[in-house]
Amino acid sequence: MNWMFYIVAAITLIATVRVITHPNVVYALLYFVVSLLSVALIFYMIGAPFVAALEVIIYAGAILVLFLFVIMMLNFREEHETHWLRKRIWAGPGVLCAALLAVTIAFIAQGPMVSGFYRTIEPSEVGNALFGPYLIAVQLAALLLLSGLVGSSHLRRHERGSLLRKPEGGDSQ
Amino acid sequence: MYDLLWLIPALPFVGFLILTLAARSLSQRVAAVIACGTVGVSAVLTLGMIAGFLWNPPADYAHTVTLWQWMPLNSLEIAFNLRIDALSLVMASVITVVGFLIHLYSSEYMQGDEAYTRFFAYLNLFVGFMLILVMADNFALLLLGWEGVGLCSYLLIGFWYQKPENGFAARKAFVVTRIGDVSLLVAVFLIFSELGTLQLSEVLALAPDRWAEGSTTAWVVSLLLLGGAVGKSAQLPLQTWLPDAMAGPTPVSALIHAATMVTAGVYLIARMHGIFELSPSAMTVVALVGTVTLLTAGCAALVQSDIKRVLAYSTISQLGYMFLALGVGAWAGALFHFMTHAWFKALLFLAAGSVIAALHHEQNIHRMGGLRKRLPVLFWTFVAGAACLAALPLVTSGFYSKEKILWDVWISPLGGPWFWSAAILGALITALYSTRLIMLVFFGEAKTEVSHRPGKRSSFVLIVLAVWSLIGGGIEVPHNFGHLTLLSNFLETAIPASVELPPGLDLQLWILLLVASAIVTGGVLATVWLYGSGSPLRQKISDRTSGLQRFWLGGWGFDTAYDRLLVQPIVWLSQINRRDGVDGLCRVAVSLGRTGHFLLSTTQQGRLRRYAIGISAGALALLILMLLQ
Amino acid sequence: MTQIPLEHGLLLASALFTLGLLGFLVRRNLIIMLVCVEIMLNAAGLAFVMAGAHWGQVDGQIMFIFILTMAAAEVAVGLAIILQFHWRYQSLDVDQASTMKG
Amino acid sequence: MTLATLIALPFAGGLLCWLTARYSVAACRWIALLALGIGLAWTLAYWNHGSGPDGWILEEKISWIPSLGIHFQLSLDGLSLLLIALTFFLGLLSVLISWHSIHERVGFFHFNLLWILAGTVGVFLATDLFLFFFFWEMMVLPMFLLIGIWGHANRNYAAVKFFLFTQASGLLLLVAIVGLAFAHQQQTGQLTFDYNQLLGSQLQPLAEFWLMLGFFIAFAVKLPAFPFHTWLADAHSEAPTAGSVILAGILLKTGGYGLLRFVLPLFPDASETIAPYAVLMGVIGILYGALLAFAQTDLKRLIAYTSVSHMGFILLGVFAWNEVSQQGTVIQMIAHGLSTGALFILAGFIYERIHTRDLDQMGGFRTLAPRLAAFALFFAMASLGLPGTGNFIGEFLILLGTFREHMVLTTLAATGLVAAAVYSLWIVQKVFHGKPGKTQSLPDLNRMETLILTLLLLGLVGLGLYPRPVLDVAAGPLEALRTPVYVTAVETALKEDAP
Repeated sequence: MNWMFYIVAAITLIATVRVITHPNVVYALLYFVVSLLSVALIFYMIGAPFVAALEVIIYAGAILVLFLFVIMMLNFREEHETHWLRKRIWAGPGVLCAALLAVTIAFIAQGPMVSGFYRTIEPSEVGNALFGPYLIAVQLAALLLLSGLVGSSHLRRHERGSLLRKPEGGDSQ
Repeated sequence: MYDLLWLIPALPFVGFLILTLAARSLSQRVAAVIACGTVGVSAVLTLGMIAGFLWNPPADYAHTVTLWQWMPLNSLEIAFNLRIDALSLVMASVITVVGFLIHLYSSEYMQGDEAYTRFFAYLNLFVGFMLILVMADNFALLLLGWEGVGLCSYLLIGFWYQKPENGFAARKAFVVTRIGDVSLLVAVFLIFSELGTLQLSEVLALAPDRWAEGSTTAWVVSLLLLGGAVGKSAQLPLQTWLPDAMAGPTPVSALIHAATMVTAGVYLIARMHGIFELSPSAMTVVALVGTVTLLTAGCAALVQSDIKRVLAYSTISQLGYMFLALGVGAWAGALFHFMTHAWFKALLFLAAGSVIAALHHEQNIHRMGGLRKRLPVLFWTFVAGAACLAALPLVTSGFYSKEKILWDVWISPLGGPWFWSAAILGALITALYSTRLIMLVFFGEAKTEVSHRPGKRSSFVLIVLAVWSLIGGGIEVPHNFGHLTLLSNFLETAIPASVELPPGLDLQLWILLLVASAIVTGGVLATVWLYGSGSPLRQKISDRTSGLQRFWLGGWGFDTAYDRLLVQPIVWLSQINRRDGVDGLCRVAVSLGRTGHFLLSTTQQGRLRRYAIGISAGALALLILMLLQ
Repeated sequence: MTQIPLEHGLLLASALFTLGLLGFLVRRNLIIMLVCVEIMLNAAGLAFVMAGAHWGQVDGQIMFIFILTMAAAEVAVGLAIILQFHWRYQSLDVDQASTMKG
Repeated sequence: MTLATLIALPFAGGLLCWLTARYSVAACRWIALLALGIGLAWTLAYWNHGSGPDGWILEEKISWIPSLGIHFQLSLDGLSLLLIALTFFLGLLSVLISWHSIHERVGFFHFNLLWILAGTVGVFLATDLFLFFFFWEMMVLPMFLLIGIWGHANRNYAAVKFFLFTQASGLLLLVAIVGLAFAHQQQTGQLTFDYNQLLGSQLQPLAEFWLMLGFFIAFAVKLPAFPFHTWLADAHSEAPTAGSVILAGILLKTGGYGLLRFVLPLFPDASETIAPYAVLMGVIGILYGALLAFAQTDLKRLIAYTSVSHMGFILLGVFAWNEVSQQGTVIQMIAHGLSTGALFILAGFIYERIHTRDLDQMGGFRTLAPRLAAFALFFAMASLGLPGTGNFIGEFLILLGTFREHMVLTTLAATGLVAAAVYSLWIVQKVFHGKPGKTQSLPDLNRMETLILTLLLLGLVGLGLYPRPVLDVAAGPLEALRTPVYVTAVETALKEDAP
């Protein structure tokens, strides 16, 4: 069933190209979602269901949502929701997603996923490794997240301009 | 009794400490009593030791006291050893006795000076160091005294520190003598590395064993020692500091720069006679230095107009006699002249000090005159001193000591007629300038008012010194006059007797004595006539020789030459290098770094995307490199 | 199902990475640039997982998880910076920010 | 744990100072004084302690990083004892002179001061090379801060220059230390930084030479020897008085100590190769420093260059390699610490009074402040090596010992004494003699200042007239350091063989 892989790969690439070429941020983000989902599918195909799930949940879910939140907070004047919901926005990502869906269905319909060389690596295996030999790394990752948290919450405060110098005169525009 | 010898130098130090620490709470009277008292007791102790040596000498005619271990190392033991023998005692007696008299004189002379206590503190310190110098039993201790007296000389020359020129003279004295000190220091190092000891007695004992007569090492050591002596004793070529040293108070000139410190060089060579005897050529160098010095300094003394400078040059000249004597092996002769010179030169300086004080601090002899009647005590004592200096026959101690030197020079295998003629010429010059001094200061018409007469204490000291100068020569009388050799006999235990006297030379001795006496007397009389009669000849001579006079007035141009050849180049060198050339290298490195920084920082444009391009390009380059391998 | 050759997976990963890089270099919108960084990270993760799968090892996935963690932290900080940036320059044009030049 | 306590005392004292200064400045000063006082007393208590069989008075060893063979290893012998005593003594004086002159960030000041001292004591005690390096670096940073925060006008330049020089040389030292440890490992299969074990390593001549050079340059920079001296003048002249005192009095001595303790015993053959050049460097330093000193118009800078001149003697003494010269070196280190420290203190006192270091604005101070002048005269005399002061003993013994090995160079070095006279008297003349210029009021020394200077004076005179206690304490260690280890090993083997 290699052809499925190649189709998904093609979808990924097309979506990614659109991410970097699309002038509108929101469109780009939508294409990015597609790209992520297709990568997740590839993970699934090569016997890594756990990371596939993570890819969907964290990448396509949490992180993308963050991006959208930011875009909302920035609140571009010309980019209102109506603007966002125009057909043209939907077209590209929609087509890609549809292709993706098709491939997924086809893939799952194949039956038992794992054959040949690829062995499915179960989530429990990953978990055991994570909390076994990689324990220290996990803790470090936790620290990293914590520092990310602290850093972002500190950076966000701009009321008093405490972090950076005040823009001087006409530079700000 | 000899174990108490440490008290001799210790007492002046105690005096110094008291005077320094309690300076504010002591009245001038108490300070003077302390200063004179400590030195006086030292003098009494020294004389007692001499008496002891005469009646009840210690074993080997020397006594050593170890006060404490100074630098005890495994390979070298330096102790704080004081040692007396005949030589040390002779020196010490002059230092303490003359020192005491000068202290006494100063207690009156310095009255009214606000730094009275400080003056006596320095003076006591000087006496202490000088005694250490002559009583030291090893080179380290000798250096302690040697440099210590240099310090005191510095302090006392610059005693009136508010005048910059005094400070200059003081520094000049210290630095010039220090050049000699370095020579001495190197001599000490050489002795140590050759002989492995710094103990004076051991050095003298070992040297003849280790060094053959005429060996190069002995020659080098002797010359280095001579270098030290030359610096301290203001001999050519390091004599330039002494005339300037007259900036100090006059008692200081009397004590340090006439009677005692400047004779340290004589002491050093006499003490190290054993080494010098190993190198006859070095001895000849000593004699040559002495001869040239006595002539040049004598000429310079002829034309000076500052009374103290005349005396200073005459001191240099007389020290030249002592060096000449040392150079021909006339050890006792040198020391005899040292003794008589100490008396009469101290006398001359003190009398000159009184003259200066009497005339509103006027030092120029051309503005003096006619003091004979107004200051009779000064006149007679000064004349006594000058007569000794000129070595007037029979009645003065200077005659006997100089005669002894002349005679020794004549008969010594190292001396000879040439040295003798130079010495006799020097004697003539001495007679000329001594007489000139008397004539200008005490005769003729008065040019300055007398404002101040010497007090009782000053007069007492002057009279004592004058009497002693006149009769003191009796301790050593030429053979044909009765052959009295008290000093030589006394010294014989420490240094070899003077030049052996071949029998049957009485006639020669008589002739030489008569020649010398005639020349000296003739010189004196000629000068008296020249200055007393108002003859036009004097003016003529002075007109004809004005260039020479200027040359001599400047001390034969030594000062100028040194200034041009040594001082100015070094000052120039240090000035152009003030900011440190090596640091310049660092500054070059810094400016290179800074230039690089400016060049590189232009690449930092603040554009994020360009940085990203840079990073990508770098990664690409690395990947291509990996592919190519 | 036959295996997908490792090379093909890696090719895909590298193509993704290059695209991300291209976007990062070309676009001036900060948000897009951040997204491009995410693409690159994702590509790296893909490569890890591919390799892990190829050798049947769990480590590839572990690495992916760490990359994910890092990406999350990075996005959090990056977005905060974008907010700050926007507040300061009233724009998302990265070329506006060029005051840190030497 | 006594030796560790010796280091911990200033460490903890410094921290405590920092903390208490917020509440009471006086308490902070007293704490510093107390810590250093206890340290001094503690050190002196070991003066007559007698040394163990291997030459150390006291040894302590705790495993620190066992996998790399690094130990927390401290040892005390006579040489360290003397220098530690000097450290605490000068540290005490530094606290005293800062009593009235430092008012800004007092706590942090004392913190830095005490940490420098702690680092220095560590340097003098450490016998694990890694630990030595640790302390070596630790004394630099607080010094950097001390100059950079409390210094004079040009302090940043001076501080950075000081830091760069010492760091660069420290890097060389580190490389050399690691290289030595590896070389030792190759030979014996055991990775260790233990000084006593490294002593025995027999290296390839070339390797020995390069490793020696690393150590040598590091110590020469600290000393500072001739081409590396340029940081000194800036650092000294810009540092606050206490900083100058510590720098001149103690920090420079770590260079001399390092040469004696590490370079000669660890690399005996290579040191012998370099000895003539080192002596030459010393001689150039003596003369060049004096030449520079004479041209300065900044009082502190002048004194700083005299240090260059005086420290040249150390190089001479160390590399002449015999008992006399090395004993002289020890005395010279102590005497220089006291005399130059005193001169810097004097310069500080003058600066506090007239707020300038420019010699041209001084003159005639003797009339205004006779006691100050008297002390200055004494210390100037000490600086020119007048007999009766410790400096004379130092210089005399060094030259005496060196003369046998290098006659011409020693003679040249001796002429440095003339130069010393020139610049020392120049200070006295310029500052104290002459007529007082503009009607400046110049209060004479107060009691505290007199006490400080009197202590230094007594120290110098004591050292000059009765140096025996110092010589006795230093004799054993110097003997041991001069004897290459294999000689000792052969001797002990012979002794054991003998019935």
